[in-house]
Amino acid sequence: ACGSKNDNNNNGAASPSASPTASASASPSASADTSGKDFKFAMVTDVGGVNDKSFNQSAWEGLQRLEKEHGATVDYLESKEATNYLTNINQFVREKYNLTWGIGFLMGDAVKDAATKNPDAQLAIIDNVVEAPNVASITFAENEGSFLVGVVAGLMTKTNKIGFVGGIDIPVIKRFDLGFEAGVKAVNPNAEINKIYTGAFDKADLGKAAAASIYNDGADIIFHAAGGTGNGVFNEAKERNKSAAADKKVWVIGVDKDQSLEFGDDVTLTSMMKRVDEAVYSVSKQMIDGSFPAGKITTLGLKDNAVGLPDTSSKNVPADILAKVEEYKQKIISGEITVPTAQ
Amino acid sequence: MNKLIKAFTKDSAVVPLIAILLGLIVGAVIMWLGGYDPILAYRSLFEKVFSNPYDFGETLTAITPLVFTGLSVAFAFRTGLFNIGAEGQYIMGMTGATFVGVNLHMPWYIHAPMAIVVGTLVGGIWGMIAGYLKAARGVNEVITTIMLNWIALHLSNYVVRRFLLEEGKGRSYIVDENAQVTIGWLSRLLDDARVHWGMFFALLAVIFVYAFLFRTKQGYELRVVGSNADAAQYAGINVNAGIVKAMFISGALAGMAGVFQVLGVFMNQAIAAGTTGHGFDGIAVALLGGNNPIGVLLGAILFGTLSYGAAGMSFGADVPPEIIRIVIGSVIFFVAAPGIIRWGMKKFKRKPSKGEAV
Amino acid sequence: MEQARTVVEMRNITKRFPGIVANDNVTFTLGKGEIHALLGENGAGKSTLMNILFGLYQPEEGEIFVNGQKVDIDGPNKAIKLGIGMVHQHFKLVHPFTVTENIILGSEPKKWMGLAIDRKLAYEKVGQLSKQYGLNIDPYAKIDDISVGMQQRVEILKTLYRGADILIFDEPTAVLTPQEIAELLVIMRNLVQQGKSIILITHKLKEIIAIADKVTIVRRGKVIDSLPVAGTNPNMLAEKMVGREVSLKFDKKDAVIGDPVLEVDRLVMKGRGGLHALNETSFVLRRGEILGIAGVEGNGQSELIEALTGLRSVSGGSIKLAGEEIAGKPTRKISEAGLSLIPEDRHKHGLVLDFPVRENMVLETYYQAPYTKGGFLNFPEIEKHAERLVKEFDVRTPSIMSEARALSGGNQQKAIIAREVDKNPEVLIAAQPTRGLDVGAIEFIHKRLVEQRNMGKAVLLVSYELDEIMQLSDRIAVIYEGRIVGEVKPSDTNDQQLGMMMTDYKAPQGGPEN
Amino acid sequence: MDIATLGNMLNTAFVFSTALILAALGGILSERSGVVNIGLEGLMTAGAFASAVSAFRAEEAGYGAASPWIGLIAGALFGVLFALIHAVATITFRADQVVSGIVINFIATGSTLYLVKQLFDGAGETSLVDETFHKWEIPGLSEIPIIGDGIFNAYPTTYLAIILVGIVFYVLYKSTFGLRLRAVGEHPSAADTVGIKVLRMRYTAVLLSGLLAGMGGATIALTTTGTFSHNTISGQGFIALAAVIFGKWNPLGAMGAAVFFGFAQSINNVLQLFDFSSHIPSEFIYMLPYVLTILVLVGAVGRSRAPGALGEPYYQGKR
Ligand SMILES: Nc1ncnc2c1ncn2[C@@H]1O[C@H](COP(=O)(O)OP(=O)(O)OP(=O)(O)O)[C@@H](O)[C@H]1O
Ligand SMILES: Nc1ncnc2c1ncn2[C@@H]1O[C@H](COP(=O)(O)OP(=O)(O)OP(=O)(O)O)[C@@H](O)[C@H]1O
Ligand SMILES: [Mg+2]
Ligand SMILES: [Mg+2]
Repeated sequence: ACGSKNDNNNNGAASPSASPTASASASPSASADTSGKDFKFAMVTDVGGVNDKSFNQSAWEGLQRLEKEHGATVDYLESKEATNYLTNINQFVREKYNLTWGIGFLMGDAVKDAATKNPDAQLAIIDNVVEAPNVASITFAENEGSFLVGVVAGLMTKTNKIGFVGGIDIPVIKRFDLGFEAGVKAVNPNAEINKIYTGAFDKADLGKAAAASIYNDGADIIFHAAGGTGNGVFNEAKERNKSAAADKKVWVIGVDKDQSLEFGDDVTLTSMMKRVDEAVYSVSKQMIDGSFPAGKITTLGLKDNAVGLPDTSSKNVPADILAKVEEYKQKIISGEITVPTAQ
Repeated sequence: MNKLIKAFTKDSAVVPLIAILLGLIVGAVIMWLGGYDPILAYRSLFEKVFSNPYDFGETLTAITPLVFTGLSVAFAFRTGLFNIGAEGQYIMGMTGATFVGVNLHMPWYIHAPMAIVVGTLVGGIWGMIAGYLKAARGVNEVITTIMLNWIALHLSNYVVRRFLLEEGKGRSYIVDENAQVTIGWLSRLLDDARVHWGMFFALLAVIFVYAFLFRTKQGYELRVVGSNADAAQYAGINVNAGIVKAMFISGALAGMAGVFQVLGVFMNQAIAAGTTGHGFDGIAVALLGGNNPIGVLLGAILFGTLSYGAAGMSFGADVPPEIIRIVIGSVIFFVAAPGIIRWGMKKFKRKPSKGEAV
Repeated sequence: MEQARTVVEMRNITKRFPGIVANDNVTFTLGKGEIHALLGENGAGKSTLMNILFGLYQPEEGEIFVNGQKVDIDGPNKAIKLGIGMVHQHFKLVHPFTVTENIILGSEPKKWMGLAIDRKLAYEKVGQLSKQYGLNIDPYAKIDDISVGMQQRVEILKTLYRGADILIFDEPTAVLTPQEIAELLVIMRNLVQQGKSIILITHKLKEIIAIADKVTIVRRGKVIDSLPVAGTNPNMLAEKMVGREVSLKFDKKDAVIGDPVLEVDRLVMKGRGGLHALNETSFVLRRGEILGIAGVEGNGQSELIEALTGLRSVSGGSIKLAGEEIAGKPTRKISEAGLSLIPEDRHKHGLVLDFPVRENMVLETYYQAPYTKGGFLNFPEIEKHAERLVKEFDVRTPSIMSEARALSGGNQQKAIIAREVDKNPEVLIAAQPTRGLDVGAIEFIHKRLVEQRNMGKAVLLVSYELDEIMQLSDRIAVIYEGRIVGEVKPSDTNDQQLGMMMTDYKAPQGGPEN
Repeated sequence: MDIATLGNMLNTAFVFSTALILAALGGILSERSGVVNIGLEGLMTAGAFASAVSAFRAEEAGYGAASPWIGLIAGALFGVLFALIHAVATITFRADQVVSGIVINFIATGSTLYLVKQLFDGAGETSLVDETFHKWEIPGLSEIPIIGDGIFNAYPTTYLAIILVGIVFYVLYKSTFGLRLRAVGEHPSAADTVGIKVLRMRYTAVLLSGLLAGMGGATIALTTTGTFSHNTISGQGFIALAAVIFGKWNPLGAMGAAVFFGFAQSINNVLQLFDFSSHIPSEFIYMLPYVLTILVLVGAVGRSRAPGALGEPYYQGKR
């Protein structure tokens, strides 16, 4: 997707929290188009599949970039059900891929298992922590990014009612939820937040119904962290904006990617981006460069530019509010504000 | 031996074989139309399954739950009930086993059997609810089992979250080692494939269902109820009790699928967003096997092999694995409509004789 | 009677089914205004021949002429166009529909440019037709709610509505009460007078003698003879049909009557619409006798059977079997206490059609030794049992492994009787035991029932057929509106008197039996 | 809960149940003719797929607001195509109807995803359709309290579904076609003997069921998701099947069942907006629609009677 912030992120994500090998990654990807030609990278999706318009797809984009820019061989396998996680990872491990990614929280046990049984293999996982010497764990501080979109929502609501639509009530989603709430309250303590968890990541009809209930209740902005269920939220908002008067306009805050690119900026207020593509790209690149953070946990947050708002936000969010956002961002990075999180 | 040869040259044996062949051909044609290489695709599929011990072992693991859910659906069919609820019974069985596996601590010779028994019972009870509602209130089991699938999903998520959750993992704690049913030596022999005792239980279940249905008095009773409930009543058989009993057994079989998935494969239960599809696949397996226990076993082997090999197909030949669903669907189609094959066979046979006449 | 013109001629018809020649070079002619009976054993090929005439089956060989024209009847539509109508052996009625809906089905009067059915017109037309032919049916009634006799009239009306001139009746009287039969015969005469021609399939020789002009006899797919009815007699017809001598009347020994074994006392059961299906029904059945329950269908016979066998609960009264109270007990307990039932509907209640004969033979005893040992079925014993019954009761089946469905109606019935009699019950209830069977089979079954009685068992015979009741019973109890309204000895009564008692209670001179 | 909330809930219920109503109508027609249709899920999948693809292509080609209508028609036709497989298998070749239905589900999910990947460069989802259906507010009627909000401000597809309920009801119970169709489903040989072409009637009914279920699937793609992917249809077909049985094979009954189910879904959303709901585990709230359905079945409705010949292939005397 958006390449506008490439430089920025490349640096950011490439400086993992406590990595002593930071110097190695400093050599930028400028030339060396074939530096990765002897490398084989692979990823295994969870049941969402590689085109989930969410983190699986984002991860695959990261790998594709690796192929394009460094000539690496890349491949993926989609898991049809949970039993496939391990067998798919093992497929790549047996084919002696240099690095195999498990994409998504759900892959934790499978990555752990494969890593223990194949100490020579190198693996990495997104959104989960696997303690093994040959696994790089990459997690995101979703709560920090969500705090910032919470600030936007808190400042921009006209009805003083804001909604949140979650997929399933699990720790990752809870991080979005709590961060968002904290952000809203920080700027607008009186705002009321209505939350609905739909219990599914793949049911647009439930997302639509949930959004309808929240908008009907008077909210004008909904932040969704619900994967495909969120499509329904967007459709409900679009629908309302088509018929409603200008002063009744409603917004959606997207998730994971810049969703205004897909659903248009007439409904997408902004998005809570989670740069899985960047993470996959840069950590894989570190492998090529010989600085793979094996055995390390890398938490990517605001300071790494791995979460946050896309540039396109300026379209709908006034500059003064964006300034406010920047202000809070710095406060979080500096540690002045601690955003609540969930385990 | 002669009998065996006869059995295989009979119409009833030839038809399924031709059906499988035709199904594969349908898949091949579609791949070919889509610009893929069907030969390479099928080679990759079978290589994936048979070329190394690990994948072979994992294929067995993939087949196991299908045998159970297939038996579950077939058993219900035989007793005149359409159990679309294997899915929910599977989840409930899994939950029962996880609960025992995580929360209790006992020596292995008690713990594992207890986890298996409890999970199986929970699955059975879940099936029994639909049976009871049909027997006592006349509510069609198709509706109730569909609804109970969803209820089971959310209920088990609740149980996992409330009683079994490992903080921050989105899943239950790992079940005690003593409750696990893996087979270490075989697993090592098969390059760490997750093989487990469930496989043998599945074979036992095939024998059990066969013997129960066709050799025991209770099975006889249930078949009478399934085939002609009025006659059953006239013969003094308690039809309502039969329905409840049948749904219990059917649910227990589906429950066992879940039990062994958790005790033999996953070792924990995740908070699930959706159903696994094993229950629905069980319907297909039952139908592939003509609702006959032995047929179900063969159907599960076919189904499991094709599904597991599908990953090899997309790895080796870049063919979208969805194609395998079309292949399986076509095989069932040709098995179910033997008329098409017989019709084709007749045309095929008749041609030469016409030639002679000319 | 005018016998001039031939309306239907079927020439050299051959029809084969897998493994059997159902019609073998059959030639059959029907004259205008004629009632032509078709007679033959079960499975002789009568229905097949008529199904060919009605276009449901296509013959392999042969030609059909209707009104002198060679025709090719490729479906019922064609048959209807040619003026052929058929009242099928098993009624072809849609039960949840009304009488009128069934009649107009396929040629509905329309309104609104064909967009809707003109119901008003339909009901009017049906009412009119019913009146014209004296059928007396309610056009608005649901088939589910009317008697079998009424259903048959609906079938007749269906053919008349379509303007049929040639009417085929396939065993029309098998399911009717004596009154209904008498009425049907009147209707048929009426139809002939209005210019229709009729083919009548029946197993009842009396009816043939009573109404038919000609009779054609079929045996194993072949025509044996075709002759005017005048100058024949039942014995001669039966002989021609079966190919051997048949005794239509057999001599029973006098009954040796023993103790009461079944005592039914003021039994009450609720029926539909607040009425009592059983209204203080009382009678006593003794060892060594056959008690016939005579009555018009729907007067509580089914309910009585259901009560006696524990299939439905009663709301009052008592049933004693050999002194033991059995009212309210489960079916199985009653069966074990020595009560057996030959049910009226053999397909629905008597057999599991998809099961082999072997398994059907132990439908009530499968759980007892020796058929079950330690929870498992003992197939060698079950087979031995089935083989023995099949042999003893002459059940014609290719093997005990054949599905019950594959047996002919008569043989299915024999299988059930074998099973029930072999249980050696104290009381054997036989409900419509010979419905739809040919004389050979009837003879066999009657013999078996009498044999039971001679062995000192008690038999309760529930039948709508007066002949059967009169022939077999030692004593007749008449049931009317759920109540036993009188008891008579067959020797002391006749059809007319019984018929009167069955329709309305008029105290007979005999009174309740001593 | 105020009146506006009730109206909104009703509205959500109708939006949610539109697809269910359409698919259930299809199921009714097929089953009334004696052919079990457990393949509704697959037929909906086929419809959703075709509608998403065609609407997207139409939009690309500049058809604008006509695009969703083109999608709807395409969805209906694609449903017919898959129903044809069911018809040939069950009616001509007398395959077991349940088996064939399951096959339809298999082939529909497999082949549509496969086609999506073929048509969209390996993507697992069709591109987003921008021109989806919009709600139509019926002037005047939408002012009525509760039902104004609830019914008269809905998608055209919802109106279409309600109109089709009326039409199917009329056809089934008032027209010759309906009388004959029901006769065929109750007692095919009775219909045959009065000259009704049993097989032709069944073909018509099954193909119509494809048309309606395909439309049902299309409404989901064209009002709710805007795309088609592997989970666009996930279980709705089975819920529709439940609605057929729940509604006793009657169009009005099935609509009632579908709307009831949609209403239960919207209760479950509204419930989460109340404070007290935080004390109820969310899982119990998710279960609500399904539990309510069972309770209603247990409490109110007795045994439902299926068409007499449902599931039986028809042989007109073997040759
Ligand atoms: N559809 C069919 N398929 C195969 N065999 C058939 C079929 N219909 C009839 N038969 C066989 O054809 C023979 C003649 O049957 P048919 O029904 O004509 O006898 P029937 O004379 O009417 O007997 P009944 O007196 O019992 O009515 C029987 O042996 C029967 O088994
Ligand atoms: N499809 C079929 N295949 C084989 N035999 C058949 C088939 N259909 C009917 N029959 C046989 O045809 C014969 C006549 O059928 P029919 O329906 O007339 O019953 P029936 O023998 O007259 O008995 P009943 O009148 O008592 O029901 C029976 O023997 C029946 O088993
Ligand atoms: Mg006959
Ligand atoms: Mg007969």
